[in-house]
Amino acid sequence: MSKPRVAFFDFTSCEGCQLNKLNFENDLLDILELVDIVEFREAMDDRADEYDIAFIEGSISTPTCVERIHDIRRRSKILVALGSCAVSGGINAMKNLYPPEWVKETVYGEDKYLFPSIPVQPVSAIVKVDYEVRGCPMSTPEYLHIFKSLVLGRKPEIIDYAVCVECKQKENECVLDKGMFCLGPVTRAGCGAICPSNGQYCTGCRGLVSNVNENGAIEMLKLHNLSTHEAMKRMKMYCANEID
Amino acid sequence: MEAMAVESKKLYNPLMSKILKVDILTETEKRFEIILPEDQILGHKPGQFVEVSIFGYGEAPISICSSPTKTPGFELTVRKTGRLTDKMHLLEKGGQLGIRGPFGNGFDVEPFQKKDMLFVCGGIGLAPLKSLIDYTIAKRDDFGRLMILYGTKNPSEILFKEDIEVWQNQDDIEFHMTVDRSDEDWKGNVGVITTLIPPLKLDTSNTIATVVGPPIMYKFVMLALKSKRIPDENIYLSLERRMKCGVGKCGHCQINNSYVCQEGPVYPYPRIKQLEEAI
Amino acid sequence: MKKDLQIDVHHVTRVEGHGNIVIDMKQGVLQKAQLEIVEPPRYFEAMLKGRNFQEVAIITSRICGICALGHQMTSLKATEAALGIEISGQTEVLRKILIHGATCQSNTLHALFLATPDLLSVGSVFSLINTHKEVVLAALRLKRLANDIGDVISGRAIHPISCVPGGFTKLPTEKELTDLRKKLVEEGLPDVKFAIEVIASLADKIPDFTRETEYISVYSDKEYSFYDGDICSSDSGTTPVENYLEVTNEFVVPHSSSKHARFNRSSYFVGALARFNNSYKFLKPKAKAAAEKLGLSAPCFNPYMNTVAQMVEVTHCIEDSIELMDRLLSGGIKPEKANNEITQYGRGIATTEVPRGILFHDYTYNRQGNIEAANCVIPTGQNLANIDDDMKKLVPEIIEESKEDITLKLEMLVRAYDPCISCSVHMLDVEFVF
Amino acid sequence: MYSENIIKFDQMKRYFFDQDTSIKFLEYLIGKGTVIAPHKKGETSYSFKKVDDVNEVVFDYSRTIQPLKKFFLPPQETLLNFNLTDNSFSEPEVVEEKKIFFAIHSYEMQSIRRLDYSFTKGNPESNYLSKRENSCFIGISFEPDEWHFSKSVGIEIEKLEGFCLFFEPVENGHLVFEVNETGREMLSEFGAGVLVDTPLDFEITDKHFKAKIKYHYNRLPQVFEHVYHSKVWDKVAEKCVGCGTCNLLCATCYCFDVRDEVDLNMINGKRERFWDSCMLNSFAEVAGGDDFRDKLSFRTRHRLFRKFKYITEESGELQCVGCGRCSRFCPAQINIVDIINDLIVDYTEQQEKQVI
Ligand SMILES: Cc1cc2nc3c(=O)[nH]c(=O)nc-3n(C[C@H](O)[C@H](O)[C@H](O)COP(=O)(O)OP(=O)(O)OC[C@H]3O[C@@H](n4cnc5c(N)ncnc54)[C@H](O)[C@@H]3O)c2cc1C
Ligand code: SF4
Ligand code: SF4
Ligand code: SF4
Repeated sequence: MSKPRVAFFDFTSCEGCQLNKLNFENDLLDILELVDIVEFREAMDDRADEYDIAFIEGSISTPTCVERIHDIRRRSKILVALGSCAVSGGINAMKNLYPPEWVKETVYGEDKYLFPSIPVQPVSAIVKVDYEVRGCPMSTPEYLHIFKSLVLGRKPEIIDYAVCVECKQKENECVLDKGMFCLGPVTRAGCGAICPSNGQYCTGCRGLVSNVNENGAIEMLKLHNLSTHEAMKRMKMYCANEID
Repeated sequence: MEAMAVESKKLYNPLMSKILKVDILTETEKRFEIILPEDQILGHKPGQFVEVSIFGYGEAPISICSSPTKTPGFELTVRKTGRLTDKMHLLEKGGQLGIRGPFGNGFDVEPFQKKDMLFVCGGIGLAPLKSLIDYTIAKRDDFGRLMILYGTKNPSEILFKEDIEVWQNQDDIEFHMTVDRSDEDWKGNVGVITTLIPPLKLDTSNTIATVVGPPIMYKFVMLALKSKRIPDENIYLSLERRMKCGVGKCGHCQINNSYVCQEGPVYPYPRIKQLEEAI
Repeated sequence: MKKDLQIDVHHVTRVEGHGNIVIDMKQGVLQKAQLEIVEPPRYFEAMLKGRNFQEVAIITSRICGICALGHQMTSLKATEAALGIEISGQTEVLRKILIHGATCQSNTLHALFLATPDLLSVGSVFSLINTHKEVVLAALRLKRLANDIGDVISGRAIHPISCVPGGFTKLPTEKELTDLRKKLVEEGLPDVKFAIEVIASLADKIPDFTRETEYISVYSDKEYSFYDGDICSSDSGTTPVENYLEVTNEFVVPHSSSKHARFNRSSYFVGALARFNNSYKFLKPKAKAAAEKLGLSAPCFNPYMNTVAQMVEVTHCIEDSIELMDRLLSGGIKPEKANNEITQYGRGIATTEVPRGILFHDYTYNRQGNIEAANCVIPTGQNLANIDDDMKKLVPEIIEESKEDITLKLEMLVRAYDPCISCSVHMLDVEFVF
Repeated sequence: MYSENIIKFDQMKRYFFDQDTSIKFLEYLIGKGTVIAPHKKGETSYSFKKVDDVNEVVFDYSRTIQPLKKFFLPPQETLLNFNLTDNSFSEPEVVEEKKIFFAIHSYEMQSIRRLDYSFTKGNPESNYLSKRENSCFIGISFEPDEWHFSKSVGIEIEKLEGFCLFFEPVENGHLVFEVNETGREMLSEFGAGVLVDTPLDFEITDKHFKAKIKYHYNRLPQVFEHVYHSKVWDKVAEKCVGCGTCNLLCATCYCFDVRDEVDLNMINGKRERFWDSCMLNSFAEVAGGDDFRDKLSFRTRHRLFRKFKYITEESGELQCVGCGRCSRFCPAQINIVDIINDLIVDYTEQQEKQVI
């Protein structure tokens, strides 16, 4: 059996997810045994035409991005969105929250010139996405799980429960008990509750679980000392495209 | 500790079993004939299921579709729908599957003796019922009439075509089928399965009805059977739920106070009526 | 010979972010030599507006995955300065170790994974796995170790978690620090020594090119400073951080979605080589020895040597981290909570040396602790004018070489600066099309 | 009920341990096996943990985050190790060791007895039962906080069933009661000193429970007969965000999920089980996407019915032991006692209507 041909592409993002892959120091060599990496701009010069698996990092924010992603989709058998930017628009999508007039005012300097920009969108808004690795940065265990599943030729397990589940499985002290608030109860798990495990509140970088009780979530955040306005703002940090 | 006095069992170790034969039934369904190690006999009742697994791909409950009278192997009919079943469809003769079971409560055939048997099967629901159908055919003299009603979405989804041909040509079996949507070659009935019930002439008090199909089918079939005045206690249904263990522990299959893997999957209708979450 | 030359490297590889090199020479006259930044704009300053001080560093760390820690540190310092939040001595030491970790990680990644393939004439580090496995393994170990520092102290190397205004949400245990220290001594120092020997053996592959320019870095008179200090120029001495705008003088050029900067000359250099030139005397002994081995002495005017200076810094950072850890461990880790007491509001400006050079964050907060205005000046942006100036001097010098060689040298030049393009487009002045 | 216990206590042999003796006793226990006891975790929380340093053991604690079940049904447990090349598998080895659980509250002890029932009836499960072997429990009494309500479900602070010894705090130390033969042997081997016959004038009766269920626990199954369609479920569902915390930390919840994970070498792998929760999406979803409990109101109802009716019908015991974890740790501050009391109001109203 020939090894799957794998490529990595980056769109609008901080490239932290790409970097995260270079951070699998212990596993990198094993990974290279399993697949042929045929394109990875951040780490190598080679380019290829067709891919078994294309990993996409970053959100779509310019007309050029739109053309490029269509082109990559045409040439890829399986397309995986990596990280919050690609999955939901991520932090970049916060831009969509502000009225265009206001953004113009803030961003315009005295030297204006044209650089076409469109509202920030997730990859799935433009092309079909087969699988998603959420998180900002993408979660390493989840990435490895999806990666191994694809090499095995099976569907990965898609998690649709709250970060609290992993947090409780780890027996962390809940950050709510330290007088903080937390988005873990409504955020999709898969990160191993890494933020609460480090004493920090969950910022919701992995997006909301499905069928979320939005009003309940706001009421919950209010119980933990956020105003309605602030609660909405916090929930939209990573979910600008998911919540109205 | 008094609790420790019981002898405990290793419940999750599968028996690595061999695939003897694979038949392609439709685009999405295959039938597997399987034999346990050292030709052990599974010893199931019609309507029971096994937990099938492939390491790395997971485990799922699958109904046994062959009659207990057929030994030493047994048969499973599997729809390609996810992790495990996709991989199963890639396996061939000689391949290995992990088997645990048989599990659940199947059909108790004792009370069915000499009764008229009405089988109502929707889609892949024919698979679990086939173990009972085959059993009644194998023991034909113990039963009254055998009536099989079978409905699928369209002609390409029809399972067990060879068996159906036999059933259709046999005088002592009444077989009727229908499809929701026909295609050019289809010459039979068109319409949902409930349309097959009203024309039947039944000796209602002496008829046992067994129903297996997708969740939405149950409500309508039950109404149709009601209008035929079949007593509730003569109706049996088989239910499907998510299952992770098959032995009454994981909690996934629970419907109100009933574990499908223990009390079910086959339930007499009066019991179903007590279970609000059932259908 | 009057030569015509057109070079257009679309999306330079092995750099972070998207940039193109464009060279246009007609009749021996250089019309254009520039690095075009084509990374899409991201509007971070706009997104920060109205955000609570607890969230700001979480957002700014997402400006760049590679410099995440540097952005976070600078951001925290600016927030603390604006809101009058005090931090403990322990917090400061931990932050310094974190910055060392981030510098090791980024410098190793750049020098060994992205730049070394050029010296060995291959296209990527993956090709080295078969030919130079021990180098790759040592590099991987070094990177792992650098990341371990981030994981242990801040919860995660990329987009750190536990550093917040006023301190940490979780402190490393003494055992974790002791283990880490042991690894730095037993693995870190030998591995970096080995890596330096490898690079020293390839030194002749480093292009010989010099152009003296202005070198700007953070400077303190106590140490080779990353965490804090004044702005220091090799031309004009130190300037207080508050006056950073007088130094950076950002201006817009048409070919770049990132602003350029200039101070005393048409351009200036920031990054490892600038730090090395300005603060050489504070390097730890092993780092000085490494510099000597690598043939690097201050001041050095060859931009290609930036990569070499990075490896010297890796040595320094490991040495200094060990010392800092000893300091922490001798007194024991004090269990302390992050101090989130706001005592004032208004403007706060901070600077930190991140791997690619000097970074500024400048915030104005309102009474509620929400941001009213924000500005970030990023090292790669500050280097862009200098890269263009280097290319203008370099191209005529090598014009007789083949187009492939010229392209390679130009790419190597750009890579030597280790540009971080996604950072640099943090604030683009663009027309907004909805 | 309380008087009964006092009699029991009165008849039991008892010793006085000052703090030093208790610490020495813990050291003695460490020589006998693995000792597990409450420790401080984080700023305000507690956790059961193997004792490495006897001075870190906390005698006076409200409740741990995870219940005792984690030792017999771990949050993540390998069921099988397998090999993909030859389809072989093996079970992970269970370490045979004596486990002594120290400073255990009565509701916690009772939760283990409930789990024993669930893992024994029908198909006795070796994974649970083998870990459960060789364990003994030393109880301690506690001061109820605003979330404990074990008394309301019939478990008093001094319920002794399951313990071998019981510690009752008194001035400057503890009275240690010899509950059964195992306990007696321990004390005599340790050299507990002289028996005391301190009269039981310590506050053994009715420590004050702030949280109370309005009805006697014997009536609760009856209430649950009538509240399946109560509007209380919808009311709870407005606040609940479905995070699953209540189930995961429940002392008697034991539902699990099973997943296969392969190592990066693509040869070895594990079949593992994880704590799961019926409050979560996809818990009851079947192939094709149908979900038979798709609403949070249905899920909450199922959660409570399992505690107060379904299993109780068979085992005769309420499954809720009143530890208060689900309420204490619910991020939406949903309180199970409030739910039950609301159901009781609903039930009473129904009954009244019927009378009219
Ligand atoms: C008692 C009992 C008897 C059963 N008998 C049989 C039987 O005889 N034959 C049979 O075939 N099945 C039978 N099933 C059903 C079978 O157990 C499930 O279909 C099982 O989930 C298959 O496991 P899997 O790992 O292949 O699927 P999984 O990977 O677990 O996938 C299952 C879930 O994912 C969804 N899914 C999978 N693929 C896709 C996709 N491409 N797009 C969208 N959603 C998708 C499915 O709808 C389903 O919800 C029975 C179930 C029970 C409870
Ligand atoms: S810290 Fe957050 S994620 Fe963890 S249990 Fe508490 S609310 Fe849930
Ligand atoms: S805990 Fe929350 S913010 Fe942190 S990684 Fe997980 S989903 Fe993201
Ligand atoms: S812990 Fe609270 S919010 Fe979470 S599922 Fe349970 S009741 Fe709902």
